[in-house]
Amino acid sequence: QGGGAGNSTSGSSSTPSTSAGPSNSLKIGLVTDVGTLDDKNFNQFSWEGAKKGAADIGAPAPKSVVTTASADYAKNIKSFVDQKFDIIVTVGFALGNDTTKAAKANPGIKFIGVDQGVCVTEQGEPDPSFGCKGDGAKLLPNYQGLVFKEAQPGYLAGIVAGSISKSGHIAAIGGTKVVPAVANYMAGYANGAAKVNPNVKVELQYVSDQPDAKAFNDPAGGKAFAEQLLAKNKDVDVLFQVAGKTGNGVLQAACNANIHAIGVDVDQHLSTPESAKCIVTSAEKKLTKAVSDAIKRVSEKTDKGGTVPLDITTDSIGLAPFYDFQNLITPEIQTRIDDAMKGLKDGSVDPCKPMKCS
Amino acid sequence: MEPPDPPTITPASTPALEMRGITKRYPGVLANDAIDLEVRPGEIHALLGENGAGKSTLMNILYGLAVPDDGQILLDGTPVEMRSPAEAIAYGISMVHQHFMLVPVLSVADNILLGDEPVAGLFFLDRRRAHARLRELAGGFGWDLDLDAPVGSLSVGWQQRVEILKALYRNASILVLDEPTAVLTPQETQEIFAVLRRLTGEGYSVIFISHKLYEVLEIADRITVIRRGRVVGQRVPAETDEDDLAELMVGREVQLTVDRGESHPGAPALVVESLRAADDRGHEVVHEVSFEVRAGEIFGIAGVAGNGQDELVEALAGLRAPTAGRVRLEGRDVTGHSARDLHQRNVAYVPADRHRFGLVLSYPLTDNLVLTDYYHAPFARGIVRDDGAITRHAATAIERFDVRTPSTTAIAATLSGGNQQKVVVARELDRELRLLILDQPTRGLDVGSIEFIHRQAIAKRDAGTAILLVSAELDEILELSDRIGVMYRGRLVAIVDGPSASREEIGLLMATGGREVTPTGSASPVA
Amino acid sequence: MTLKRAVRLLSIPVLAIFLALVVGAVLMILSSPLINGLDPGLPLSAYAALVSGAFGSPDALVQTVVSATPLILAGLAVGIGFKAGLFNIGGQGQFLVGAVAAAAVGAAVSTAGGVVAIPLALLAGVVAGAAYGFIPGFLKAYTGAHEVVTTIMLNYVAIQMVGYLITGPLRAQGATFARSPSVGNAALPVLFGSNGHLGVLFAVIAVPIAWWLLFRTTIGFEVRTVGASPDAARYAGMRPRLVMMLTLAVGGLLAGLAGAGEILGISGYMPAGYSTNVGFDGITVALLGRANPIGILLSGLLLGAMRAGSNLMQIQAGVPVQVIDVLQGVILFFLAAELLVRRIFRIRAARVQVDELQTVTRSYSSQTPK
Amino acid sequence: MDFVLHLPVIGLLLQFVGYLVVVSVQNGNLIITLATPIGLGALCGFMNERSGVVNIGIEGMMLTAAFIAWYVAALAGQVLPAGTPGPLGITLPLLVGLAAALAAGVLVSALHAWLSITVRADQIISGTIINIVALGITGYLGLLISQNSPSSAGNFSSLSLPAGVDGIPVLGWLLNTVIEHGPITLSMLVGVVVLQVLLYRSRWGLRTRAVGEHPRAAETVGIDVIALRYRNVLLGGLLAGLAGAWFTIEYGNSFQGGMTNGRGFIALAALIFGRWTPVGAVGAALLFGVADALGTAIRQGPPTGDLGTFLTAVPPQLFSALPYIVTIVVLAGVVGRSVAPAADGQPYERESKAT
Ligand SMILES: Nc1ncnc2c1ncn2[C@@H]1O[C@H](COP(=O)(O)OP(=O)(O)OP(=O)(O)O)[C@@H](O)[C@H]1O
Ligand SMILES: Nc1ncnc2c1ncn2[C@@H]1O[C@H](COP(=O)(O)OP(=O)(O)OP(=O)(O)O)[C@@H](O)[C@H]1O
Ligand SMILES: [Mg+2]
Ligand SMILES: [Mg+2]
Repeated sequence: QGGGAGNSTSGSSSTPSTSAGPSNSLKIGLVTDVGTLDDKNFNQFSWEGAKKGAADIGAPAPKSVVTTASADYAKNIKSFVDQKFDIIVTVGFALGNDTTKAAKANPGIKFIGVDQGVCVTEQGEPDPSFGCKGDGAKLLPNYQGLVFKEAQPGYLAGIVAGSISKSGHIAAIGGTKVVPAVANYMAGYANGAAKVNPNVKVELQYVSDQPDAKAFNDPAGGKAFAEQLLAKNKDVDVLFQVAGKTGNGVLQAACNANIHAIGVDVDQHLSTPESAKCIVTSAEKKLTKAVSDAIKRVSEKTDKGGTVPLDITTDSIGLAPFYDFQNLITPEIQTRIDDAMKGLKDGSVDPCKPMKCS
Repeated sequence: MEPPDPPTITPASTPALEMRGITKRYPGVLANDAIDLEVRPGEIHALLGENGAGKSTLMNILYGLAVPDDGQILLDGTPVEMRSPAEAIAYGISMVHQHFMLVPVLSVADNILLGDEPVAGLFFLDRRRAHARLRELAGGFGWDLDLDAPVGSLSVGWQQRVEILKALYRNASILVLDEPTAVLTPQETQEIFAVLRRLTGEGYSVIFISHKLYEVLEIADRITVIRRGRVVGQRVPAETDEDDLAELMVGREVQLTVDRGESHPGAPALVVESLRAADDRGHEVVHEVSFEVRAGEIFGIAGVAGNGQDELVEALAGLRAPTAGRVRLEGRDVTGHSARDLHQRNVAYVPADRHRFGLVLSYPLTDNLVLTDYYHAPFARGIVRDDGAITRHAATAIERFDVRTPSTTAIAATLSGGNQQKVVVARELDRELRLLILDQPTRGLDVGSIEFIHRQAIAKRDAGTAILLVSAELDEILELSDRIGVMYRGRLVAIVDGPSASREEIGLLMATGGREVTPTGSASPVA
Repeated sequence: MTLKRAVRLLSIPVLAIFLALVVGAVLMILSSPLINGLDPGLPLSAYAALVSGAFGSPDALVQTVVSATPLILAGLAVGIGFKAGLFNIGGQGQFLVGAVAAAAVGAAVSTAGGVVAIPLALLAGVVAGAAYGFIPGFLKAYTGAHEVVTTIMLNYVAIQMVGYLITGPLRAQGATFARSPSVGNAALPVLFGSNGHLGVLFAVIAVPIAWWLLFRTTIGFEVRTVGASPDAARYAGMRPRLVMMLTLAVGGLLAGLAGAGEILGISGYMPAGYSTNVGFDGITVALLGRANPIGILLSGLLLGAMRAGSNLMQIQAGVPVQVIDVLQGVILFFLAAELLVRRIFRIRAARVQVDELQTVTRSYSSQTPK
Repeated sequence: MDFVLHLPVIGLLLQFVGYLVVVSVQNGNLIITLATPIGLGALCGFMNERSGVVNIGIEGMMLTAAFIAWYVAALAGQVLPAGTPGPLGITLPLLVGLAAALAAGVLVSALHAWLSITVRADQIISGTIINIVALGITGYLGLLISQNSPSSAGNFSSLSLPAGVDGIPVLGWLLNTVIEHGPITLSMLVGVVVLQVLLYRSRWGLRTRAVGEHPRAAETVGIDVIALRYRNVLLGGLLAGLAGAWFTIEYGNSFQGGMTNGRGFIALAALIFGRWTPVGAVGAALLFGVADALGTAIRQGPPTGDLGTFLTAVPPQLFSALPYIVTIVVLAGVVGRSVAPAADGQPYERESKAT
């Protein structure tokens, strides 16, 4: 189920159509995690990325297989293998295990795993002990595991939240703790806020205990969860959501309560116009760019196997524009943000301190 | 068959009801075959016929519950179409059905109002007005009913009265009663008769259905006899008698009572000592019942349906755990033993409801004939069925008990009731028996089948089997039993000698338990 | 049964499938503008892809069989229930419980030799499934609580239970994402193709056994009798309560086996939020198979083929996978609306002999059987 | 039993009850809001089952209506002038969407009625079909449509009381809890009372109860059983339609596949728990709402003291599973048996069978 959250159809989805037919014969396939291609979530934006990548390298339009039950991961990857596809994108850490196996079994095929840290034994098998002894780059040169440092955008969101909060009491609602991406966003957020306001109060709450529909596909539930949180903490005045479609309900709750909201993963000012009027900014994780870049690397033969860390240094994460809230961001707040970004770039700032990431 | 006799009474004015050439087919049976019926204003017209003759079907057609394949209905000379009970009611026809048509959880009042509710304003029930009217109506017969009591809590007799009130409430002009007395004691029957006579006085026309010849002779102005769906004769009580009617019904000379011969009772085979049992709701309905049945005798238990007989029988057949008391079979204590265990001890049980218990209607006869023996040799080796043996067994059983069926693999549901019952009897009686429990063994059977089954029972008796016969048919009890116990409100209120017993004596015991008349459960005097 | 009778029995299901495909085609054509421009040919290309994705290559065939395996087992779980007049909607829950038990035990014995590990893990799965199936059986037998409602509820309870176990006690140490540890040696060996695992044999074996038990043994006779008439069964000295409980337990056992098979034969561990379609597909399989083991084998393979082929359908025709659900539902619709099908084709096909399917809802308001 | 052993338990129990009350009072309004789709779904089930038609397809009916409400409203929003929202945020597109949702509910119910009453197919299978097809089709179309998605036409808003009211001690809370809702929630609150009264005081109610208990008897007094069942099932469809619309044009404002998330089945549970009466069913829905709120409250900040330590020790999944467990318990009669109408699930054949 979904790591990040609500996102934009408009944003990156426009794919320049290559009028002069495919100039590149690479066949690209994408396997989603349980969910749908329109989840306004990481499935959808990886898919946009695949389409963009294909267009950029002049390959035919990519194909997709939607996973309806987590029992089917291996089967779905296999159907692309059987169809002799050249590049297979698998979305979500949940597919990591099966992607690793497939990569090992099919050295001739390039695999791109979104949110998948490559963790293998010396034999290049999925590591049951998670010691990750093996060197992915060597053992599985055909497998790029794209891993975002969600803590970084989370941290920037925290800076903003901490700065604009009048009450010094802010909150974040995540889908579930057991999804690392979510937990990292949340930790970064808390740390960022603490940086600008040492005695800020941060409510970090998770809707569910497992990556189920309640966590990522239940806007009604998310809205209710947020409303109850706000009823209990009346002075909370900034709310960050990291809960997919459940989170869209969270944004609604924020709007109804006339407090500031912060979106996640992509510019939600565009992806969820219903709530745009209260979204100050969004903690972005540029899935589309990341996937299309990975595809480009393959076609340019510059791809290397193993975990590909994606962070601010590669401009893979960041903050969305402030739109109508620009005036809210005083020069001094802006400098805080810039400093934080600089610090994150040169490594002088660790978004996973004091609160640990997973 | 002989042509219908011409009516012996010269027709009065135009008949209140006329049914012409009514024909109705059901899968495998011609239920009504060009039936003509004429009912005059103010008369009680009896319909007589064996089970399955087509009486209910004819009335269902009149009441719009069944659609005739052919024929015509005239009310006061004008042809009408009965497409639904609603229309029949609109035409002033009311019907008391063979089986209760009451909603147990609803109150007496609501049951009577249902379908013709007085409403105040747009849709709210006007209960006050309704109750007033009902009290008046019931009071007219001297019945004081608790209008708010759920019907389910009333005794059968009182439920039957509610049915009648329901019919009268719709101030109809034609009243149909389909076997209203089947569940009543002779005393209750007399009371109903009084009501009917009064109604005809008030200009009602009544159609009265019964199997009981003497009842019909007593109450009817005219009698129409139906056999196998055809009208086979019409009589006036004054000019006929039971033998004549019986012959008309069955189409041949019938021996209304098989001669039972001498019985030679031996040692007690079944001994029941102060047995108690509860119904499904946990209320004790069998209190301290004690009796014994000797080998080679038939012990009959008479009683109005619903006085604990079912629970008693189930307790004896191993289908219900007694709450107290003992049951001994040839000295051995078998209290609370399972049905399977009793079966193995040569106890056989012919249940009252063959469709619910005795047979699996969707099974072929082969499986039905081993329903209680499927688990042992020769029909099964270990857990493996021997279909060969099962088929062979079916063939012989069908032969010996002359079950009329197209084949051994015919589905039980397609057999006629009598033949269905023969299947059950064949299965249960076709072996050595210590004890045979017969529960309503001939309910819903024609005289021919009854004769056959009674002979089988007597044969078993003579072979030294102890037989417990439970029946609501007083005549059957009187006909077969060496000794008769009467059940009333869960108690065995009396045990009398069979041959010398009188139906009045037994009837009174059934109605009152031999004690003072009690408010519910039995008659209150007719005004 | 005679060939003639077989044909008459099959006609309705086959026609239902045919009609469903027609409806599916209409849906595709109507919605094709939303995919890539109005395209009357879409259904053809979609179904062609579906077929070749299911049978096009040896690998595809293996995939079909592998996908069919849990469906056949779950179908039997439901079908056997039907025979006893019980509607087991709890396949999903029993599947999950079986899966988590197999995952747990499998992980515990992952280092032991396969000969030991595999049987132990499987055993855990079937026992857990059977136990979970026994609950509604017990409730029905002793309280009259209708199994349809209780099994639906138990499905949701199972989801929560599994969630608790995987994110709690069973969570693999060191894993960044909540999942159970790998089952190691308890994984089922692959017998043929790239993923034709041992579990496939379970289904293949279960079918004849179920058939034999149902139609050739006294046990089956008792089950069918209880289904056809609990009262008659009781009168005949059978124990309907026991039969009901056992039937549902066996159903749970089969569903549990299916779950264990998926974990041990395919994923090798259980992730948090592990989900499955098997529960409800099993109902379709059982109904389509007329609650007869042979029929269930066939319909299981059919649905397996649909699931297996659906990928190629998405890849080549771009038709969303949900079409498969629609097809299933419509097949069921035409089965239920037999009347309609008969009218459309003016045929007199054999009704289901003992009309199990009818007995199911009839017992909805029923009291405790004795 | 040992009295001493009991004391702490009782203390804990009292604390728990206290906590429960506090949570319920704090979130009264929210609890009613969340009970709406479940309550309306249960009322739909009530209309069906009281007249003898089992309906496990509520989930599918709600999902369909939710989809239709969203899509039609959104389309309407593109062609119709939204205008300035009236009271309760009512706009023309939203009304169109609502009407469409009601129609959809009735349509799906018509299918159920036809299958279970006319065809006399197994009613549970009919419900299963509805659930499967609804999930498939809405998912399928939802996906294709959202490619070129008309995002949303917004949603109804809650009735807002004059500023001062909330201040009034008890009354303020009461009004806020019961009155400050969107039109759909309000209609449920009204609907449940109306249905309860009608069931026991009206001709319709009497006839419905009779038909659900003993249809043959009802027919013999001239009631058209088939027609009454059809009417009630279709009316039930309206309620399912309302429930669906709640998701996409009242509480939420967009659609996703499977967004009803099993609330249709909880509705079934509520119906049973509520013993097949309107007030009972909605009461049960509210109770489930309380369980939900409790789970969330504990998650967001458990009470201090040993109650807190106790509650945090309980696996949170237990609270999510509570409604289902409670239903099983009630159905099993462990705390007062709940028995369905006698004829519930029995297909009715018009011509009398003689036996
Ligand atoms: N409920 C029913 N449904 C279908 N067919 C029935 C039904 N009841 C009776 N029949 C058919 O009607 C025929 C007569 O049944 P019924 O039991 O009334 O016969 P009968 O006149 O009582 O004969 P018998 O004297 O053998 O009892 C049977 O052949 C049976 O197939
Ligand atoms: N719905 C039905 N379907 C099939 N056969 C039927 C049906 N109703 C009645 N029959 C058959 O039609 C014949 C006439 O039945 P009917 O009930 O009219 O007999 P009856 O004279 O009322 O018998 P009884 O004295 O037992 O009431 C019987 O063979 C019966 O089995
Ligand atoms: Mg009759
Ligand atoms: Mg008969």
